Amino acid sequence: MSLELTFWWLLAIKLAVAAAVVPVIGMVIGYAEMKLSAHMQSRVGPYFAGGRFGWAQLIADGVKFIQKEDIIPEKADRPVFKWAPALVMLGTMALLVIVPLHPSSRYGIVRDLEVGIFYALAISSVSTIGVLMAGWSSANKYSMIGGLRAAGQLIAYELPLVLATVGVVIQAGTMSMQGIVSAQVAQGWPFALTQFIGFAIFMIATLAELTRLPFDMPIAESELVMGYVTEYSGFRFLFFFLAEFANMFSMSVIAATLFLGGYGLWGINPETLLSPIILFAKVGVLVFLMIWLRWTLPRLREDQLQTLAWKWLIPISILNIIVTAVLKVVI
Amino acid sequence: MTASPSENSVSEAAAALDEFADRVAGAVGGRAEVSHGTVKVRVASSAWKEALTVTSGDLGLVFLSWLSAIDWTNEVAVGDEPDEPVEERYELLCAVSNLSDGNLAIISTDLDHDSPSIASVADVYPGANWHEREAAEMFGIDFVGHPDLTKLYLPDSFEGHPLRKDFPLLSREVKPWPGKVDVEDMPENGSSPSTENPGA
Amino acid sequence: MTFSDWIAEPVNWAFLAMAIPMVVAALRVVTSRNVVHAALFLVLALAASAGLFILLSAEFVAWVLVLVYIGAVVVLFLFGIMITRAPIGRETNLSHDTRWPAAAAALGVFAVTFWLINGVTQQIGGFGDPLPAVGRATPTGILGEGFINRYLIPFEAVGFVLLAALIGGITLARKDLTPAEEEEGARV
Amino acid sequence: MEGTFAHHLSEAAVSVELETEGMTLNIGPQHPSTHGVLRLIATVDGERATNVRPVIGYMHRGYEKLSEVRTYPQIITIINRIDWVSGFANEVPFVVAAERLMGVEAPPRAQWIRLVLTEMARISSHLVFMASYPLELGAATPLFFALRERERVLDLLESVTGGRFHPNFNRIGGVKPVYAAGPTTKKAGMDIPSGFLAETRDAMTKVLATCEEIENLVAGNEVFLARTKNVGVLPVDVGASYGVSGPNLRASGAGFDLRTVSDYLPYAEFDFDVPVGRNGDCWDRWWVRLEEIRQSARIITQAIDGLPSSPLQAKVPRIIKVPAGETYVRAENPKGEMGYHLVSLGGLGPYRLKIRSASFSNLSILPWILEEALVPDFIAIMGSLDFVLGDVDR
Repeated sequence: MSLELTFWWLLAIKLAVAAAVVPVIGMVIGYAEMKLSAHMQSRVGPYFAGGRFGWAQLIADGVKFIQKEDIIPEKADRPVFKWAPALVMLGTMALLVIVPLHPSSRYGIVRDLEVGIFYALAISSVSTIGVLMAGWSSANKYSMIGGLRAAGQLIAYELPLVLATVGVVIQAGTMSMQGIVSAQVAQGWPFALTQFIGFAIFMIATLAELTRLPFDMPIAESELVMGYVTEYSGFRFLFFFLAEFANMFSMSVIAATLFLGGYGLWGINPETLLSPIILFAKVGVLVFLMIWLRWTLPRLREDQLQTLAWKWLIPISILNIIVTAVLKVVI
Repeated sequence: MTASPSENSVSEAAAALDEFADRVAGAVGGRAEVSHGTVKVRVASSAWKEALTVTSGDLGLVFLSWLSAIDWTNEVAVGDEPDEPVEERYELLCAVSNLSDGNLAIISTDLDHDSPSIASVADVYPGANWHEREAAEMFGIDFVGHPDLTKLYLPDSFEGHPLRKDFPLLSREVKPWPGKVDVEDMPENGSSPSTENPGA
Repeated sequence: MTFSDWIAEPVNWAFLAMAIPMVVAALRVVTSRNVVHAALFLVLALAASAGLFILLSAEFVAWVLVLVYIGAVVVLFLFGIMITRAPIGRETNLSHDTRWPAAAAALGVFAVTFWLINGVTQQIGGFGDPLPAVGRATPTGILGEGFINRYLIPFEAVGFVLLAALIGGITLARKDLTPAEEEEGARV
Repeated sequence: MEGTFAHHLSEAAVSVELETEGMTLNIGPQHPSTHGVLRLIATVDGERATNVRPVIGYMHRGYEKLSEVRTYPQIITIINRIDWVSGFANEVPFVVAAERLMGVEAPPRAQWIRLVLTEMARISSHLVFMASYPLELGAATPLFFALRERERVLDLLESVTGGRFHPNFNRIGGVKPVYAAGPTTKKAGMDIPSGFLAETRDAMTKVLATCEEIENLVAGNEVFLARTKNVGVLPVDVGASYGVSGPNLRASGAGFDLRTVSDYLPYAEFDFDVPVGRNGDCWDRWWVRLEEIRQSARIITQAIDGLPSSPLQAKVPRIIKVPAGETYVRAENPKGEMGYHLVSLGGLGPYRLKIRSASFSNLSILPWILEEALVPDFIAIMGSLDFVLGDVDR
């Protein structure tokens, strides 16, 4: 009994598309961040490259990064240093595989996994290894502290992230991303209405997982120069750069799918081509929220971050699970 | 350098300053001078630490403004030589102030010019730690009892004490300071153009 | 089933593509001259074994492996190594004195496992024949129901043991604070 | 790093407590938040510092020595480079010191202009703090709000002095005559530019509005409060014994402001408050500076309303020779007490010029205040002390 060869080909093509999506998404969100932050700060932001609105700024940046010399510190552990960005990128790309864009599983998704959300949470931890590798191999104390902070932070926030999704899984009765969306489409309202606590915790934990403000201690320019990416330059830096923005996208997609009804919108037939647009609009709102927060808040301290995770988020999310489970059985 | 009597009697403020100067001088056992609104109390170098202990304690001059020195000498490598010969010595100054009416007293003492050495006051005014390090590297004054009398600004290998008057400014020797153009007398003053160059 | 038949199956290429790096990585875990490298090879070995589980259609187990072992255990390993000491470069004396008994024990475990699995496969069919379950995913739901129906008591027992271990761990690791230190801790 | 992993494991097994390895962390001389070139050698255990040693001198320019080979007017051009974010304020105590020794007093209008420009320097310096401090805590946006306002103030400074950072505008006996109608019509009268007063009034309104904006953006922010409240607490007595001055000392509760007790500029004729903090933590230091911007704007508004008319220069000789004597004049600069101890023997230049700069003493508190601090708090505490390395090293 063997799997069809065509299956592998199809999978390869879908994966290639998912891989191509990462730089595009990274550039779009990167541009959005530049432009939005500029307007929040009474600046114009990029306006030159590409003629109007500086739309080609990120492309120009990309070209610049690729042209730059790939500097590897002499004392660095070369193989680990070289592979770290790839691993970070891998974790990001792998997340995009399960994003449901459309009810049709043939076009809308690379692969609908039965354990979809579980897969997403598992694979996102691969990036952590990449971050730790980058921090350790750079032979730089700032990088090292950055890597350690990243690890401590990701360990702490993995738990509330997972626990926050459990409520949704209980309500939907499935872990498949498609299944969760169809459950929301079927009932007509998103889980955010009932799982608002889970949603809030998920978004906070997401910010921490993405190491974005107010949880950007692993990078913390004013303290650690650039944290674990201090020693990276050129193409390898581009990997981290794109991975950050692509990760924003994929985490927002997961949040939108779990809590905001994914491609479903009340009154609109999900079978149409509007579905991906609806999903992207929801993602856009979440991404905007993250950008807005980033340019408003200062950074927390490491111990405050851990306190928040262990003393607040985890107990609350466990309580949320218990309440959801009881209500599920009762109602 | 005492102020003229007429200046002292001009205002109440000057009288209050004199009163303050006398009070400080009395408490630390020194001699007070008031010059242009600045109170200076001279003490013997043996009484230096004791005097500053008194100012930081009973007198309530808790704020350490600064501590530094003056190299009084007749042979200078840069700048103006004193017109009248001065007694060769290092004058160590410590400016302390209270935090209420802003009265400031400069406690002063004279150190031997050949081997300047004095008790450190870093344990009386902790902030004196850095000031003493600065004075030590700039004037070569030895502060006995200082916890860490290493160089503050200059590289460890630096030799010499830059603020001593016999320390030459090498760049001035290579290329004389062109600033003398600025200080030429104007023709209407009737004197010949000054050739004096303060920066040679 | 001959070797050429076996190698003609694309799924077996995938098997080799994961199994060979896994074995190499597993060997490098114990032979590597650098602790961090060893831990990273452990990641590779675990990832490859997760891939093998996927080939066996045990998706849930595969991702549990990734989440728990790669995402938590190895990250904690690395975290611990780095927070205490993380030298870059070779270390001269990484081998533990008891490495030969350990190797013997590992070989013993391997032999027993091989003997067991071989025995099972002999009963089902010849060695190399696909296991009946291959290709059919075990639904996660069934696993879940198994946990809270048939295997509820073992499940709860394991959970209780883990909880006890956790509390024990905290008790051991916790330094008794003097009152002054406690105040300090409270202030921070 | 000697020793082996196995050895270490067995060690860990016997000692119940997990020993983390102390690490020496070198912050600077090139680092995003050292405000120049400061180096901190910190021994950290995890993220907690056990010992911090600041290393300064990377910007040492030897101004005290240079002053000995320069004439008095030339010194003014170098001393405004000491604390370059408030260049104008550096010049004032020096010229006042020279004037005192010469027995000259600047005409009232010149004194008021000095006062206005000093307060503008204070506003621009504090706005740099308002910009950089949240940035050091990770919030980038207040930077742009504050710097936008600072630009306004610098434009005003520039319109009068011709320089944004290094005005070189004070003269012994007054201020530099500026040409109201531009340099081509010298005879038109020498005064501050026309329109300056109106624009200043307008700018002060905008500065006050921005203060409001910054307060809304930063002060109400829970994260900012969590990072600054009860962090880096400095008691008054410790601060005073280290010579910490200015807003840093006032934040600790000392209502000591040289503007109210000293007469180097006619502050006595103005109505303003001295903001005083309560706890002496980073938050208070931030708040005191924000309030000081408001008070400075208040002083400026009063000053431009009642600017007296008089010449800009007192009569001084063409060649300035300061009579023999010594005096110490200190001023309340944006960073704290800045003073010049001027010793003259009657020549063209000083015999000795001791420059007391605020940041030097403010920075000397670091080993005390950073002990047992967390690495992230380093930045919060260092930033809140608001030093400039040019002012430290001189």
